[in-house]
Amino acid sequence: MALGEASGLKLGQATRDAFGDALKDLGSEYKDVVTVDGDVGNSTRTEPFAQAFPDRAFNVGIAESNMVSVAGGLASSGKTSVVASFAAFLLCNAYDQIRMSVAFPALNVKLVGSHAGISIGEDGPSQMGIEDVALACSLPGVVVMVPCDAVSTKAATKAMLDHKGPTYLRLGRPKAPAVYQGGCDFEIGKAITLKKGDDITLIANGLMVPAALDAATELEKKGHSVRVIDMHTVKPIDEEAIIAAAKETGKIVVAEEHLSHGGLGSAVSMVVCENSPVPVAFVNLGDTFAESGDGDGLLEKYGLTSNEIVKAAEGLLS
Amino acid sequence: MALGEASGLKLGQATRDAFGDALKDLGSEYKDVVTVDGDVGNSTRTEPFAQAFPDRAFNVGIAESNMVSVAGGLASSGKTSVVASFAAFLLCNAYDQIRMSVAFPALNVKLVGSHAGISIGEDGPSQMGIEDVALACSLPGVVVMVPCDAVSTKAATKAMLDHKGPTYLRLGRPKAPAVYQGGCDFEIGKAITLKKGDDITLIANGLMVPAALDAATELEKKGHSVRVIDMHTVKPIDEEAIIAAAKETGKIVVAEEHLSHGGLGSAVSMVVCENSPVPVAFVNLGDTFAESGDGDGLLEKYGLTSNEIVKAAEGLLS
Amino acid sequence: MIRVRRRPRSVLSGRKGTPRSESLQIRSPEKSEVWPESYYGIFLTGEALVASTEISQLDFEKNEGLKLSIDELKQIATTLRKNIIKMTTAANSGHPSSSLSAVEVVTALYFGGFMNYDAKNPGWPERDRFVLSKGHAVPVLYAAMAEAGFFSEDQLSTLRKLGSPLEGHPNLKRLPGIEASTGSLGQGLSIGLGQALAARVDKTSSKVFVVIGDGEMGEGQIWEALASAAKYKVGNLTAIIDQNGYQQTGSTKEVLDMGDFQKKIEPFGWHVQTISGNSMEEVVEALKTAESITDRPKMIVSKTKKGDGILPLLEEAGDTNFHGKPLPPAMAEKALAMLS
Amino acid sequence: MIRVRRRPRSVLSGRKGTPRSESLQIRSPEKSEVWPESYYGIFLTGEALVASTEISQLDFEKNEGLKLSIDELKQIATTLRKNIIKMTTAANSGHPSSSLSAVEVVTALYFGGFMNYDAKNPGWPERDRFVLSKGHAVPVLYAAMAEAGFFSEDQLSTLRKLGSPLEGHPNLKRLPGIEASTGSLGQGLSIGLGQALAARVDKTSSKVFVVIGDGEMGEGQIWEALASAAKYKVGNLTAIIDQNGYQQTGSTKEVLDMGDFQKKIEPFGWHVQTISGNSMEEVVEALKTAESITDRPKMIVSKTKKGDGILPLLEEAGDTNFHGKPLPPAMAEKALAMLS
Ligand SMILES: Cc1ncc(C[n+]2csc(CCOP(=O)(O)OP(=O)(O)O)c2C)c(N)n1
Ligand SMILES: Cc1ncc(C[n+]2csc(CCOP(=O)(O)OP(=O)(O)O)c2C)c(N)n1
Ligand SMILES: [Mg+2]
Ligand SMILES: [Mg+2]
Repeated sequence: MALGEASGLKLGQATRDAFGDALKDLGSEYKDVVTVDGDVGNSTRTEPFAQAFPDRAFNVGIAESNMVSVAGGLASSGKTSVVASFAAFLLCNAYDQIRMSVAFPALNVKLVGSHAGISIGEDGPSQMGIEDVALACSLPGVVVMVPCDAVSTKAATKAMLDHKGPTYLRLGRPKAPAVYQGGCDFEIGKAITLKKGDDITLIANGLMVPAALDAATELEKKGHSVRVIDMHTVKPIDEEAIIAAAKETGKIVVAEEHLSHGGLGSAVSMVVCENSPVPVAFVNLGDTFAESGDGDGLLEKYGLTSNEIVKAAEGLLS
Repeated sequence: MALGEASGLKLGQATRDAFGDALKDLGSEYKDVVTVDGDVGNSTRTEPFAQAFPDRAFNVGIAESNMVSVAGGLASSGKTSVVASFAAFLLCNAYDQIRMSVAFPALNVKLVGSHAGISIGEDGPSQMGIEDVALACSLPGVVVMVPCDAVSTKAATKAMLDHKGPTYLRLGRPKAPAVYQGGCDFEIGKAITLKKGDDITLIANGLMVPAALDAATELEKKGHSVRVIDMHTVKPIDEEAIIAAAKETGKIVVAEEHLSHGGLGSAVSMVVCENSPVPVAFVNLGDTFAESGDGDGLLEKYGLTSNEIVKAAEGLLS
Repeated sequence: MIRVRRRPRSVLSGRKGTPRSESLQIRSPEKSEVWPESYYGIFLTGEALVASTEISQLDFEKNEGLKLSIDELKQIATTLRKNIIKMTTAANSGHPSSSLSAVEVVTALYFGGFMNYDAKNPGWPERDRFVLSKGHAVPVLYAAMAEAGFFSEDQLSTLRKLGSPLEGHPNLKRLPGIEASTGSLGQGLSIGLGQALAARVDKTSSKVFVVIGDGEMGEGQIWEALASAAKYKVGNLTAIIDQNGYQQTGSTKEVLDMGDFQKKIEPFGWHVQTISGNSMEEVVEALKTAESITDRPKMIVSKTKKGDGILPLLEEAGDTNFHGKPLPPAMAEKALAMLS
Repeated sequence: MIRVRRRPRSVLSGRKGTPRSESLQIRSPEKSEVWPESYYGIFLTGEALVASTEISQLDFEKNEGLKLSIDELKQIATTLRKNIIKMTTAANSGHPSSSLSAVEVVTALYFGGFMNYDAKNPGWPERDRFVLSKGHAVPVLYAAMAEAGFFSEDQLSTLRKLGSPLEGHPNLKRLPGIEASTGSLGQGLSIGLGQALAARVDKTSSKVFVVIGDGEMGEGQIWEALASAAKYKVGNLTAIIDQNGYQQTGSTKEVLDMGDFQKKIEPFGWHVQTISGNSMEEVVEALKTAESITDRPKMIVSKTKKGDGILPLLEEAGDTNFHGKPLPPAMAEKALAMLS
């Protein structure tokens, strides 16, 4: 069964497509915005912006380090730089440039990483951003956003341009189930409760949000009252929502399309331990690279499914 | 009062110096070892090895990306490559090279990062490795070690060469209090209990180990029974020791000279949440860059002291 | 059916290589919901994957084997081209055009007597190494490896399928004979330099060959490697730039025009030649010249066409870059016909 | 006491710059257990930090101010040299020798009429930018900034002390007038390119100057920036390589010999000049030539001596690189005498 199907969601745009549309649409109003690309604008979807505003779009070729520092230089001169590549190449290949040309001087650079997670499929591990959230969160002062669908991605794109300071926006390649049909009240650092419930809380972001909704549907059939939270911002994390979940439901499952270390699960754990210790279970990629294959097959093989969330929840509920 | 003084420790070698001596000493026995440097061998202390074994030492200049992939190439041809730079330049400036030329192919490359933490002092934030543990732990299959003193660093250096596969060894610049005077039974992934106790556990690594020992001395004066654990390996983490601490002492403080996100604290939290939820408090750099200044002054200003550990512990004990 | 395998000199003279510990595991192709049945047609029709050619088994014992004639090499090149198209169309993803431009270089290296390897003992320590820095072009490498006997030709149809070691980019952990895990552009020359230095430390005569994309030359790490390879005067390292004039988002002229590579690289202390890289004659000649230079690293700027062999079809499709997309089945059939 | 400050043209003609929001906060030097009292001697003896010179306040309103004569520039250079030595010795850490080699270039840029800036309004959007890519040489920049009036000369004694914005490497968040936070080598040229492109987008006439180390040229990112700056033909970008022949672990010849930079960089599409960079005459001449070229980026390969001005003392100490260490107090006293 496809992601989101059990909870009645239809496939919508890929988050990268939603970002691309939103960026282009916002381009005329946000006149300070410029884009800096590294020869993958047709993959990250900065291309529509670049076509609409050619004088404000730069493509430096396959040179991510230079790309990021150029974005920093533009920002230090007052521009809002949107710099996009595959999550893996942006965060991994230009990390020091992000650290020193963006985060340390706290410049107004908007990092955008597409092709996050293993759901990109056939291209395989070299192209998969599976550590990007850990890396982005390790940059002091950088806001880290992982929206789950098209509607929230568009809202996140606007929020990112409105925010003063460096941000990271994580995007996926495949079409994403449409979680927010009637619009999304997206606020940086403010989690969205998608379902109320008292027995257990499922905290997820990105593609694992529809998986969590499916899992909740399943668990509710079995008589459990399940809270589902879209934790679209990993940093700053919504401590209040986590503490409330811990206090009110006493059990938490965290699901993300990311390595175990340094992702959403670790951020939630620290808040829980510091404020209201309760059992937490994790659904993530663990500590491994994936492989080539079709996206759905990979999610299945590496345990990033609603089934795994159900199992983790039942482990806590039993 | 200097670090370790309250618990009667004397200043010993800096961990980078201990590494340098050990590497040179092991060089004749471990004939497959080669070093790859990026123009900072006199800082990381690979220099003595390079002088003793000039044919097995390469200095590629200021080019960390190339440095790491060259080390990967050497390892893919059967060498044990030791590749060293400042932690910040090694992990941040060559992250993608570590990911793809070392971790993904799981090659026998020994990453060594010196000048970790803010205790390096005057050179300031650009030279401080404050995110290196988070980054290293985000590499599937890579062992991450943070020894606290000269004796354990020498043992870690040998353990690293004996281990088949990629490892990261974190080293500091300043002289470190000698925690292990009579030798150290260092085993990768096996924490060392320095002090037994039942009321609370202090888990630390690196320079925060002597700080934790000082804190324990102080807390014991106030009548608390304190366990102190040297968690010299962050990955794989010693789950057993953490679970035992949680179960037996019910409260944990984690101290590290590193950002909050993705460090030892987050690794401990995940284990605690998953296995035995108890309150945990954290002593770390938080989410900020530091600044230039003298090392001791910086540790004080940024709250990396035994006092802060005592405060955190008392928060939990009260 | 061509089956070319060179037994390396050292094996003939009695030395024994150490086999790689992981054994090769290739699963049969799995079906998937994602692709229409038709995409499997090329493999499922029962048509032999590799057009059989007339080159006979070589006499390995005399070790004159791999110096195939130019004509024989050209036949192999055609076989590789066909397999590149078949496997990427079957996978419904991948980079055929990027693979096609490099066919002559890869063919000459593997079958023209320039590389010593043992397909049945890929871990032989004294082998020569081939590093495909532009890892997305790995279909050309898989096609050559199948041809050389590293694995059977049928396995090419598992490209990019779950479980197959023929991943979308080369993975040295899973496929013996792959010398570097690439896919993040820019790293291969440094890896090759490391391997060249290892041969120096070990006092073996191993040589290393690295293929780099012209768009990839934008990566600064390549220039770091150029400088340090010159420092170490690695005479056993040969790099080839596959200058096909395109990168992902357009022509290199539009995206990042690096102009004349020879002029840029010679001052770094390399021996540089510029050739027509889809001419087997010129490729073989250039590799011979490179072989004769042993006091410094060698670069061959190989001017090629992206999608060489099926260009009229790309023109017809209105995209002479055709980056990162497989030929649709009908187009693939036409391409195979064109190559026959 | 020299006080040189140029009021940029636009301010004179009525336009107003936007001041930076963070205000400059400099604490007085704090004592520390770590350094012996003697290290503070130079500042604590009450001796004026800057040897007073005879150049009078310039007539800003006529805006002819900063075209100082070569002799005046040389006097300033001497002042900067002295302050470099004083502040690093007082800090008991830092990179005096790396700073000294770049003195002429920095002096000419800030005081020779090549850069428009307003020390009292450092955030003025249309200012020219100076990026010190080899950030460890920041004492030369602090000395120049003090001289130009960005902050008072006494503050130089706070170098590297807790609380001081005069950090060990430039920090743009804390010290107005700093245009890039550097210290990890290799990034400054790209940052400068971004600033040059911003001027293009904004249609201002801002120019950008970047100083790079010769060891730093090993960083691939510089070569990425060279290629893309040529693509964008940024005629408002000038880079200077401070070719002082040394890097951290030895001479560039030993560590990474990049040979002739002009030969390497011209093929990238830059205008390149090679000069003697410790000759004020040659530096001023080269900057004038660069100023006249506006259709492509410009590089000045500036051959210098690491530690220029106090070389006999470095030779005496047996270390003509003297990388990353301050002069001990006695040696500093000798150096100051030598420069007077
Ligand atoms: C570090 C990195 N950045 C970006 C990409 C995405 N990418 C894959 S292929 C490609 C274009 C490569 O162009 P070129 O090197 O000329 O190879 P060609 O396909 O033309 O043979 C790009 C940008 C990548 N794989 N790695
Ligand atoms: C990315 C990075 N790698 C290493 C260092 C450490 N480091 C500081 S200065 C220096 C030598 C610089 O040499 P050069 O560029 O020639 O400058 P010079 O001191 O000679 O002026 C090195 C290796 C660094 N700061 N940044
Ligand atoms: Mg190309
Ligand atoms: Mg130098």
